[in-house]
Amino acid sequence: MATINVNLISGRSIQQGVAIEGGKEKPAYRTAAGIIELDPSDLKKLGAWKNTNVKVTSDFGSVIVKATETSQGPHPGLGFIPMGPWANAIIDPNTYSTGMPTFKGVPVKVEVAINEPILLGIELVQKLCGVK
Amino acid sequence: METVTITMKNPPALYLEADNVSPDTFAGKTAAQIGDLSVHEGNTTSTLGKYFEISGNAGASAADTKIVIKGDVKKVKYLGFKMSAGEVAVEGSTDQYAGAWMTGGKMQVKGNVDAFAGIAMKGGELSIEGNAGNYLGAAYRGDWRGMSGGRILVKGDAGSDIGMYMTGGEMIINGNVDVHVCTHAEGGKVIIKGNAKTKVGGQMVDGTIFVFGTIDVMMPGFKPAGEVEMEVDGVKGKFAHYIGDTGERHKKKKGQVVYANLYKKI
Amino acid sequence: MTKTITDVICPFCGTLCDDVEVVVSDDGKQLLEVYNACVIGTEKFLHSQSKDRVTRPRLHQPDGSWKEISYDEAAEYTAQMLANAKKPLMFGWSSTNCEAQSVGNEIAEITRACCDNTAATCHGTSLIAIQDIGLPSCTLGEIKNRADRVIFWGCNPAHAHPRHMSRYSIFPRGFFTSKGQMSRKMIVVDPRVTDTAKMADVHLQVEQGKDYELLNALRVAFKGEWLPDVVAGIPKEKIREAADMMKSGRFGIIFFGMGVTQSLGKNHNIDEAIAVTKDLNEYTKFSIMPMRGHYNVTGSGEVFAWQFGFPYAVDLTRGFARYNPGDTSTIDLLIRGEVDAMFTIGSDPGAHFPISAVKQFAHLPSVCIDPHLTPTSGVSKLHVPVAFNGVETGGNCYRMDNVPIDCRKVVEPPEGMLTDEQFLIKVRDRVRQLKGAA
Amino acid sequence: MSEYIIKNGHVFDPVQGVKGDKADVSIKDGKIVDKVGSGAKVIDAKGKTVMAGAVEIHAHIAGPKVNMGRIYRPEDKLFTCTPTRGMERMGGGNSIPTTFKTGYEYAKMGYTTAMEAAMPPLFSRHVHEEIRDTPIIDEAAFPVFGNNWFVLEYLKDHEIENTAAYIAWLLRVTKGYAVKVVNPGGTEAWAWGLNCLSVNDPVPYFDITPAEIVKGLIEANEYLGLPHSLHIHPNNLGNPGCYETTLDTLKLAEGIKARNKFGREQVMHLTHSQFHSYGGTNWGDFESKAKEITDYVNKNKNITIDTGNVTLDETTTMTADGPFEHHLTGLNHLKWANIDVELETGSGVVPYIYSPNISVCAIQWAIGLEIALLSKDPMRCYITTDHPNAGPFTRYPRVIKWLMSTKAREAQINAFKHKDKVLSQTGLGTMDREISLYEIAQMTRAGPAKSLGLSGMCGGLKPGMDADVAVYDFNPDKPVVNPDDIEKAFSRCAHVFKSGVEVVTNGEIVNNGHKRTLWVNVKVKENPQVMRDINEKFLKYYSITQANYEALGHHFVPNPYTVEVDATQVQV
Repeated sequence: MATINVNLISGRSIQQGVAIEGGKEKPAYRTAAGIIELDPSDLKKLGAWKNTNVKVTSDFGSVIVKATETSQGPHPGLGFIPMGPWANAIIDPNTYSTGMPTFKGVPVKVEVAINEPILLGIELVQKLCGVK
Repeated sequence: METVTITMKNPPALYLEADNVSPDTFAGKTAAQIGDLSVHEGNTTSTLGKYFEISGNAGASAADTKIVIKGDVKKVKYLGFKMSAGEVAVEGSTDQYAGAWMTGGKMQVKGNVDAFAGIAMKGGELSIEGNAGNYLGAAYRGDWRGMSGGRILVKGDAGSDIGMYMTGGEMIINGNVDVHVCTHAEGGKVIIKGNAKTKVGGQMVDGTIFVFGTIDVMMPGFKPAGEVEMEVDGVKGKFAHYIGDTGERHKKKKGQVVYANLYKKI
Repeated sequence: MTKTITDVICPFCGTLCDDVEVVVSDDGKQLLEVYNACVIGTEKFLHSQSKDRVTRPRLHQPDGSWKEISYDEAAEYTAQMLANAKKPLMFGWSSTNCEAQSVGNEIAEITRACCDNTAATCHGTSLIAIQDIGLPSCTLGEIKNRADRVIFWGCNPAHAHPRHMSRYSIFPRGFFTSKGQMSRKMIVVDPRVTDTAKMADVHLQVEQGKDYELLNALRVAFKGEWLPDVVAGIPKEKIREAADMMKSGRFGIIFFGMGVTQSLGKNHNIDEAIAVTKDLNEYTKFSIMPMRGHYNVTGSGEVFAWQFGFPYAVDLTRGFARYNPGDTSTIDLLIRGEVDAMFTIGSDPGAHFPISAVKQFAHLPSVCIDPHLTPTSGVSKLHVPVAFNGVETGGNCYRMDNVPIDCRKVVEPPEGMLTDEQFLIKVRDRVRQLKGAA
Repeated sequence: MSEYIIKNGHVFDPVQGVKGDKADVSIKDGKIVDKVGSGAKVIDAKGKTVMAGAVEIHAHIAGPKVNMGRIYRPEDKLFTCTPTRGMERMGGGNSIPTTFKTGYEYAKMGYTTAMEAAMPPLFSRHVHEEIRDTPIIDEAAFPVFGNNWFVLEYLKDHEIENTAAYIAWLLRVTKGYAVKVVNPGGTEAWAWGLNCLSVNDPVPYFDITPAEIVKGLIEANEYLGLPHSLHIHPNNLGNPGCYETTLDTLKLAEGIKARNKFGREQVMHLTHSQFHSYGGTNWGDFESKAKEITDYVNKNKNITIDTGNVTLDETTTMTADGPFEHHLTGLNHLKWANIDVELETGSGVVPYIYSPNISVCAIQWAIGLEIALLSKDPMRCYITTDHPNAGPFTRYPRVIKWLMSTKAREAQINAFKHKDKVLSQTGLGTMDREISLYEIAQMTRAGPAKSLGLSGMCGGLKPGMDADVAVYDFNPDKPVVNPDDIEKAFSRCAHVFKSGVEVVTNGEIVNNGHKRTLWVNVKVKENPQVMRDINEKFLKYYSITQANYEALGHHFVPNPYTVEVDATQVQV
């Protein structure tokens, strides 16, 4: 299957805002923030339909999210995962001694992973931290 | 010159703040007295003797006191803090604030140093065999008076934000540097023999940068100003000359606008 | 019958809308309807009524289950943890009121802890830039009444501050801006074509991570100096055009957000943006304002500043305050493994920190004070649910332009639940005994 | 409340005319009394100086611009913080101390009451939170009125009654104490990047001149009969030649009599007059006009002033005079913060280094001292440093040393790099007046208390007044060998009492006291038109609702002290 390289940024979205206030243990949080918004041209290069599960990998980790078509585009070459456990599993923790991790501007590889499940928010963090 | 050797014997669980390890505080003390100097781990205070084996007495003054630091001091901060004379030699690598607020003397680190090494330096010489962290020779947060004198030599690479608000002194980096070199600098000289990434010389008012390797992205505020043949730190060569930062305010000296200079070796 | 409470403050984002109306049952126990708030604010008010709320503190058992304990036992556990730690970290404070923050500061001072708020992953770098170059700013009312140039740089208020444009920056009809949106030019600088960018007169689609270069180019354009052909993906003609549009206004404002604070360059991006604002004050009147995220992160910065002297990343381990982001800031403390206890209140580091930082505190003794179930409470040893701040308890909070507004209690919390201030007072009194403080 | 008797001290109390002779001061139930029982705790003040608690009339110690100064100057606290110790919370900041340190430092120097010099009404809750966290000293805050849209619109048509009704409403809503005016009209012009440099420059759009604003507010203040007079920071501060604007401003008070039942005699208080007494046309021929200003003030009895002494430190300037701070950052290129407040005011913060090697700073230092030495009536000229603008308040002992000792002044003049300029551009070199301890008590206790309308409560040791007493380890009988002894004695008190409670012993804090927030509650006739104007402006132009503007819960002012004023039966 094809893989593409995009520059990943993370940030707020109104759906993510509603979901965190609605309760992060609920599936709505995964629907809102367990996604990567890609430009239609990048989806075409990836050879994947919209809303398929993909594995996003950076130098710092990898995560399974749903690839969706961006509503905030066009932004070819740029991937957007709303701020949350999914994005923070792979963003660059380097703070350059300013205290601020690099949430935006992380080169990532995206590949299709149809059969792998997208975990719920709390479940994902507990699994990555080895806490039951 | 009297030599005091301290060897790590009891590594800290967290990080150790050893801001009393400098010729100035050791001067005139015996090994036992040095052992009683305070040292901090988190919010607990204990003595230098609890963490280090101490041998040899200090000289009468800071100038004739040499400190040799052996063992794993990778989790020890503030070595050579505010030293004004004498020598400090760190055999391995050390953590943040190496030679911070230094005003004189010589400090040599055989391994690497972490961030904020040589911060707000006024004089003396700090030489690092390995790599240096971010904010090398920069100013403390909020202070518009950065490094104003002294020399910093790094054999390896350096991090980001080196020489921020620099007003004087000299820095030579043999390896590569990360983003932001001499941001806001108003003087001083920085020689980078490796490659620089981006945001080199942003908001510079005065001062000079030499880059022997490549610069990924030039700042738009640096205007090309021809080429020049020069010898820099013993290396002859042709340099592309840029002046800037044209977005910043600049003083006039005898009618001439004074710019910062950026020379990139061709 | 029902009662309608007016002038209610929405406790979600830095816009701090204060014209929300809430309908509650007569006995004040049930919250029924919310008017005027955006969809996020409405969700926060309504979620306080959800039946599956956790209402008692609970200890995390090794097998993953939770054992319910009393508030007193929870206060004892928290006090012991903080008192025995060599370098405890007290993080968060951004979704709680200033009174609770003051009590928290007392605890931090007695236990000689490090304390930090969510500026560490939000506008911390803006504060560093402000410390280097200052902040020419104004209150939101000045923008409503006077601004005719509005620039959104690296922020997407349509999603993060939904009512910002209708209450302050674009649509309102102010004293000197009676034609509302028609009397304002809107510029958006963002690497994506966001919903905010779609409304803009000019959208500079800057290359991600090159804001510093573009801001520098603007300053060069103000002075009419030489420019390279393309800077950060924007042709120089468009840069000069944007520069002239800014200069020609009579009152301009730059709003900036996570786009510049979290990208490469970090504090320097904001440093240069403030320098752009300062330069523009030579030609016209310009201000700049950070789009603060949490509703009371500004308040936490203010309380830290007047009590300790620094706005965030405060290290009290020596008995007095020290500050240097990169050394005393939360992410570095966690990733370098400098702390041995984690206390979280009014924020969710589990979800919003890089995972390498979360892994560090997941195995330390940790307490999470939060009414919701969050990834932080999921990995913490003790979870202490408290009343919703701004819904079930009042208290002072600060808007993104530092204007203080007094939050209001609109509905009773579930039976027997404490507010965060009440719980912190229990912890403080116990810590005082443990440390023998006066 | 226990009883105390301070025995055999040299008492200086201008309220009773006591000039240093040995006397006992008795304290019971928080008040000064004639005598106490035998069980009273004896404080031996033999060979010591006893005065009332000092009153700070003008300092920026609480509020949004002060806190912006704290936030943006971490280097002001580097290596100089004091740790938590016993009763004292940690403290930090040289030019802008944290709130706890502010309370402790004032108390240790014998200050028991302080006035926050400028409160933007929209931020009153922030000011009160910081006042609440400043221990021991009683405090009050002055809301700013000189650029307020309501005031500009009412005074354009000289509607004194409406202005007075608005002032009454705002003082109640913000728990304020007096009418403060900063660069009248200029800060509103600064909202468009402009300024009003003279009293006759019209304000853009509102078309009213600073002269009309100042005159109107004086009349409104006297119409209400407030405890303090108008407190003014005139236009054109800090520019060479600004003394003419100052004189024009002072002339606006001519012919107006003070009308109040608090014993106040002045109708205008000119604050930090040093910054307003500059002559010359540029920084080259910059010279002192202290003589011209003090001559005018000595002749006109309905004016009081405070000095604003420069203390030759690195400090942070902060003022509601937005355009001046922008002008200042243009001069020294240091970091500039600015906060314009909707419909009300503005402010600016810029660090500044008063270096002894710069002739302008040395001349400013001399001007401040000249003003105090040339003032004939110490009851109308008070000592301040406009903290932190001309220097931190912790330098008061040094200012007192300079005023009391010509030797100290000469030593400083000789230390200047441009000594010649100080002698040519100012008259300080020719002055040999030495301020006495009694006059110091007038300039820091009785004078400010009287000007603030608090003469019944503080600033003196007359029985019935609050028991605020400061005991200094300074023997007035012994001749002063080294002037530095004066500074040392006034830096740390042997004993300080606040409302009858001993709060400082031998320079250490022993009790946090129970500080009060003073505010003025003015009852005026019903004024539906002003109420309608207020509702309309909140509906259309403010960014917060009127209910939230007025909301001031108990947790902001836990211990209020209300000064009641009845202005309902006033014949215009």
